[in-house]
Amino acid sequence: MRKEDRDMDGQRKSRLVFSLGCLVTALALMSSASVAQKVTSEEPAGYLVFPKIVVDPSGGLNGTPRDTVIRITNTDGNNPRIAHCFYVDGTPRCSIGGGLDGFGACRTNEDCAPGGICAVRECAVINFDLTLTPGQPVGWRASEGVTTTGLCDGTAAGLPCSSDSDCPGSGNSCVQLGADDFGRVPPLGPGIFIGELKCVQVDRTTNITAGPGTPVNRNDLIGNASIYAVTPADSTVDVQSYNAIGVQAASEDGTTQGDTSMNLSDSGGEYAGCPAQVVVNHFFDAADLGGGRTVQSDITLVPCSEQLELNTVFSSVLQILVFNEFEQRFSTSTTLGCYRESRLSNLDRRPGQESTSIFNVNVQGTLAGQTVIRPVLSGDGDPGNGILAVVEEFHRTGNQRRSAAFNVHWRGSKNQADTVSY
Amino acid sequence: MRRKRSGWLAGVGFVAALALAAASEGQTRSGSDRPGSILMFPKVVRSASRDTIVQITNTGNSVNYVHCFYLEGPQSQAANAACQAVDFELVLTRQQPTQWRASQGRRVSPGDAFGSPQAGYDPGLIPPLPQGFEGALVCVEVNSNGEPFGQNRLKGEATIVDDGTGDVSKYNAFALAKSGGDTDNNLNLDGSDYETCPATLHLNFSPWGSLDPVIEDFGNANLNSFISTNLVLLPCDLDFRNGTRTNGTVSFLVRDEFESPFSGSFPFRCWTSIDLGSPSSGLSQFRSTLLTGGAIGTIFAQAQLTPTRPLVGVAESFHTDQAGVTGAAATNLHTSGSANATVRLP
Amino acid sequence: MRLVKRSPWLLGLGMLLAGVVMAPGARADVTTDQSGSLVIYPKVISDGTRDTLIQLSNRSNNFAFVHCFYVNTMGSCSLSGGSCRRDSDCDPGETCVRTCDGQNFDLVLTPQQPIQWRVSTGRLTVPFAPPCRPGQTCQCTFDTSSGQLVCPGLTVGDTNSAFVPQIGPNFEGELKCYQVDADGAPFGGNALKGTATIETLSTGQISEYNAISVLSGQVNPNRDLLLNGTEYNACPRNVVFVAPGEGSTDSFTTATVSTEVTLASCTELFEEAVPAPVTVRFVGYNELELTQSVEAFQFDCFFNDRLRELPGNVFSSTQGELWKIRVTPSSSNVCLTGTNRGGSCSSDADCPDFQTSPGGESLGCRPSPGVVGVAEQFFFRGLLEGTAAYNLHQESSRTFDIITVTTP
Amino acid sequence: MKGSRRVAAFGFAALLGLGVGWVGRASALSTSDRPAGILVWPKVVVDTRGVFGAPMDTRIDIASTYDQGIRQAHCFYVNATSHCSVSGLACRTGADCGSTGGECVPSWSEIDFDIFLTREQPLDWYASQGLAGSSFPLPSGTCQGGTQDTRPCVSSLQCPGGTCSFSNSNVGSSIPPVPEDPFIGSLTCIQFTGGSNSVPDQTTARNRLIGGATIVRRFANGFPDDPARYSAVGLEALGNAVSGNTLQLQDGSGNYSSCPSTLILSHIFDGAVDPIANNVSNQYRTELTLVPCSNDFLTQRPGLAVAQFLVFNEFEQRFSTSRTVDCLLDTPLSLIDTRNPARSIFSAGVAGSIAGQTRIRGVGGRDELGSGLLGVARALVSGMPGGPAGVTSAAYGLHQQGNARTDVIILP
Repeated sequence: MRKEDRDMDGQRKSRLVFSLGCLVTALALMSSASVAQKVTSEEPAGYLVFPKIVVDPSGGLNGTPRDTVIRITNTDGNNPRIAHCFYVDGTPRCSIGGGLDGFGACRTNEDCAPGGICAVRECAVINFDLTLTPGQPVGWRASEGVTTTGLCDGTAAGLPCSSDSDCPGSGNSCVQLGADDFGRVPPLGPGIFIGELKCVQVDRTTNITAGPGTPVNRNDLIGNASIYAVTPADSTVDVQSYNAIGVQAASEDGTTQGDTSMNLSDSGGEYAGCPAQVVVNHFFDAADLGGGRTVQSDITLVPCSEQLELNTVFSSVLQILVFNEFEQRFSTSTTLGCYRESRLSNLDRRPGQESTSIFNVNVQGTLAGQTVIRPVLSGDGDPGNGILAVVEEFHRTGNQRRSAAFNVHWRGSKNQADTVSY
Repeated sequence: MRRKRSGWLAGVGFVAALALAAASEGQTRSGSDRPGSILMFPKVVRSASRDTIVQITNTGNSVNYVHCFYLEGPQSQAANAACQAVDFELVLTRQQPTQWRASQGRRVSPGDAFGSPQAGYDPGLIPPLPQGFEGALVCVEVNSNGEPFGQNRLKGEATIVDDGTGDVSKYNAFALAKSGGDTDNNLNLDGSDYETCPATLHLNFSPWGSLDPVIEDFGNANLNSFISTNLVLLPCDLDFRNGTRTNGTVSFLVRDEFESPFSGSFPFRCWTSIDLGSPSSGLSQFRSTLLTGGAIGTIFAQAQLTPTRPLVGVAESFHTDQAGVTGAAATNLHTSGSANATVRLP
Repeated sequence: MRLVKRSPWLLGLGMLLAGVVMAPGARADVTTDQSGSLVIYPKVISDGTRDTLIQLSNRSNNFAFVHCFYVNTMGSCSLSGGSCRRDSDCDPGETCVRTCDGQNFDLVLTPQQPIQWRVSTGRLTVPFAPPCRPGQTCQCTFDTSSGQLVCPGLTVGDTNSAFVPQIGPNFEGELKCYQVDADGAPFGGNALKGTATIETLSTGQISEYNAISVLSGQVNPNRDLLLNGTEYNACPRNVVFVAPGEGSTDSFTTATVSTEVTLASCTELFEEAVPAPVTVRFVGYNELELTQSVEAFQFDCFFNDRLRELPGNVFSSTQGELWKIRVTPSSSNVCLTGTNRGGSCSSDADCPDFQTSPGGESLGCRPSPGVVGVAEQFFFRGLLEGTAAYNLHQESSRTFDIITVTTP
Repeated sequence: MKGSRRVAAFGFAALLGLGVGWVGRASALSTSDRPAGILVWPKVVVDTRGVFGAPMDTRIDIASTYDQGIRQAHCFYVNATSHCSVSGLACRTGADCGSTGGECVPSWSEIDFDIFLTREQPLDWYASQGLAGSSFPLPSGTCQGGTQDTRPCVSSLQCPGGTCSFSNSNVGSSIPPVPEDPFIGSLTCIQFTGGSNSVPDQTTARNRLIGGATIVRRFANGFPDDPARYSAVGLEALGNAVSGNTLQLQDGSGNYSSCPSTLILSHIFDGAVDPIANNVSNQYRTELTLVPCSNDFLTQRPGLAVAQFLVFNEFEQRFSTSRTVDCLLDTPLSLIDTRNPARSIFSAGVAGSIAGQTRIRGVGGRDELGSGLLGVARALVSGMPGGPAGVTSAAYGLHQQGNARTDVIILP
């Protein structure tokens, strides 16, 4: 487009833009009049969400072994804190056949036995507790969890162990964590796991037979996750990291909430409300970033509302707007159940049809794009339709495949609560 | 051009009025996950192999004028070393995303081919960065006259690529929203003019030289894997008008999984890049016991950073196997508290 | 270490304890499907042919201090001294003498902690037994110096002492465990539940049953445990079980089926070291409504035998293919102690030299002790036996039983 | 901070004292000890052809403890056998359908029948065989009076001048074989008064049924057969007459005692080596069977509940998970939370110890129906020289706690 054409175009649009600008901005601002606490990827919070945890020690998904290192830290340097955590299994699994790992994990129906459907169907939840001493940072490999009681010293310093024999290398011994033992975490391997981790800051568990502790009005937890793809076969060491999404408790007075049902709302909720929109800046799939580097992005979407331990899966409709560098807009829609991990081009196209997707550079014509995802609100907030997300970029240069993860942006505050109960 | 845009500006004015009215109702604190009026990219590098791809997007439905500054890190370690700044302007139409490679900048070339690297409305002339550049990028929403003008519609990302290995790291720009107040060239980050900066930074990291548990298991390691962390800090106090640069000290408290606390401090300048725990850093509190003088015996640690003047920052970790193959990942730092600062525009 | 980490919130559990176990509509009989303050494992065997795995759990959110008694009912022949279960195991002219000696030990269970041990070896207390890990074998190790098993888990006690003592290969009897406070006095926590698995060493055949739980009310912290429906719930008036006729042929497997019934006395006189004299009546009803009975059957503290060993083999398959058998303790009184121990009586005067319990209860002329028990079926075919144990049903209750203990 | 922990630890001794005197006694719960008005056998399995391993059948016994006369048991078999979507064959999991049999699709159906028990009478039968009317021990009545006095009869027409008395016969009884083989399901029997207007028994003669089941596996010669016996779970009638066809399982005002709030299972973690054999090849695994207390036999809606599991190891650590129980759940513990037993929180490697205690609580449920659960466990030890399958087993009941829930059984 010539510059003159562009100016003319701008002139023709001016009146429309004026009114549209007023309207949209007014709406946006109405929704963005947010409270002090928020959904954040960088401030301590009382409720952490790690949208994407990947475990594939055998490389069944794409040939490269993958694992996720999870870090959680108690930022309160004076008091121990308890976190009650949930792994939610969002692995697509075959209705028929053993899939890629013998336990049904799959990418498409082709990974299943004839007639089998590959879908996220179980959303199984596993819970555990972390007891963090003041200021304690902890971490573990998702595939292995925490099944040991100490850490090696010497040349194996920091590797997990329960006894000296667990420590590789000669002369290394196992130093017991003792009072700093933060608990036992179930492993997600062997086999393939794709899912999320959610951790709630709870009170001291005064009734362990009644189940987990009750949420407390504190914001002391931060976390991040690093997803690895490592194989010496082709000298691959690929690491991507993102910050856990923190949903802050509205009050920080340290009191214990009334029950294990958490209300997420900017209008008097126990926690900050989930955003009205998720805004993602990305390169369009198959874009050439120069130097022979092509890129593709995956987005992972998880619901704000959860009925954990009730095996209840509810679905939300997501409206998606896509903008390119020509000020052109496209839209599509999709649904979200308990978990959705998808290449951008597969949000509107089936596998094999990516080149015709509105997320593909061959359709958009520019490298950079902006995508706005908005959940369609329904119901009374229990459950609500809020969403959280994280995005990964996969860069391919020749036969090298490297990746980076990054947090998305939030916009606005929806006038509907979300509820997390466990 | 500007006359032609007058219709737009009327809308923009109305929008801005609404924005300020809304902001006065209580805007969220600054951060890297919401649009704002000031964008800070603490880490922009261009070396022989590494380059940075910058993405900036106007998330609003009206045109957005942006005044940007490349801030080059000090060429010497002297405490009073200055940071050279180069500025340029962008014009982003409604909802327009844009991107450029730091090494190439971006030209105004309407005839770019469909799908080519510079296809799309050119936001303006963006200078390329020379090889060896290490510094930051700061962008501010302005109006067509170049005056600060808060729409809070800017968001940005930086992608650091290594064209030698193909590796990639990515982080979000730190955004501060306009809260209200005046429109002069002194941008007061005090909660009334613009949002404040964080008072404290939290870093989850692995000490310099610690083993990488995943590489040890999956990769080529044999207890020779190596994790290092590079921390880049940018002061919120930025004086582009007088070129005065901010110096100060960062106090830190490091804890490992055994709750062992280590404390100390280090200086920061107008732009600071530290390989935490490296021999050159002199910060053994960030070093693994695997190395001489190391203090931390665990792989997982956290550092609480409290500067004398507010900072924003980015951490980039490097994970290396015994053959030297390295994977990098960048993350935004966690923050808490608030502190006032000032950005002065020319 | 974990105790230290958890302890700050132990304080909060006190109020909880009451809340957990308080419940309306109290019953006063023993049970095999609820936790109690006294648990009875009526059948524990470690005789070189079979061994027993004991599981004991603390169902509460507090520490549970537990005092246990193994009661070895393996008798010895009056002259030769050889091991015996019945007179016929000894040479002609000899009798099998049972002493029902108690061997006691103490346990500490952390909140909600389940523990297990092998009876023959017991389990060693170690400062730290590493937890099992995925992909590795999860197994106890044998400590050659003590002859005990070392198993992953938290064992509270003196390091390298017996968490549970080893019993060896010459044991047949019962195990009784009751909850105590930190000072060793009986305590009504109703926190204990138990399960026992009897395993045939040669074939690995296992039988599993639930321990009998006796809930407590207002426990008097003395050395008398009164199973009177007030301090502790009372033992059953009758125990009832269904068993195929002895020697009947199972139609599905063609195996010959035999049933072993085990009865343990509810009354135990550990302090006096005197076996409780028990008299019961067996009444069987077959599928044809025909009735057979064994009257006034007597034994000391413990009975464990095949039905065919009952006088007259009255519950054999020739009499009926299926029997429902009711066992009822004698309604008459008996001298618990004294020179007339086991003799019928109408008053303490009929029990010369009778003793008095630590709590002052007369141990002279009292109603005959009640019983609890377990049954085990054996499917015999081709010289091999498959086994299945099961708990007995109960009818009503009786409030006369007493257990005298030796500590504190 | 650590110091403060130590200080706080001492508060515990005082705490024990606090508990004394507050201790209550057992509440009116379901029972596997006492005669009851409703008996539930949670697990009835039949596989006489050995499709899923060694041939297996379930020997069920029921007895009346009433010494005055006949008691009627109205019983319901619930068939919870799943079938492959393509082959139609019975299956336990998708693996049983292979790569061509399709999905393993759950199904539910119910058949009911009556048993008339004479005074104190025990009966037993194999589930695969049932018990035809003529096969009952007392298949006919007895003429009283008339020319045929004391002769067997099934009708007064056979007793000229007298009547045919059924006071000590099983006439009217018939137990069908389970509807398919292989089969898995449950059995529920409710004590009725009998007679011309038979209703759920809330008279003084209520709660007179006891029962049990022996799951028997047959091995080839040279190996011992493997019986595993458990007692049926009973729900005691409370003496409150039933109105309509809905049985209220609720303490106090209900018709029958409540189902427990919580079930407690003691178990050895899956994959743990048997401490007695202490041989690596001898590893434990436990099968858990859960059935909802509530059932709507009228509109053929099976009970539904979400079972929440709290798992404790010997280190006083806790995991938890949940699983839906729709009609019946029969599964190895280590397949409750995952398809991959190696990473299950019920596997010894993950749990970290040999012994475990699992608390199970039913929540959710269908409209009008409750979410109570009943169950039974079966421990298996592998690797024994016990047969081709190399497994021996033992069944046992679950413990329970609390009774604060309401369930219903709606009769046809």
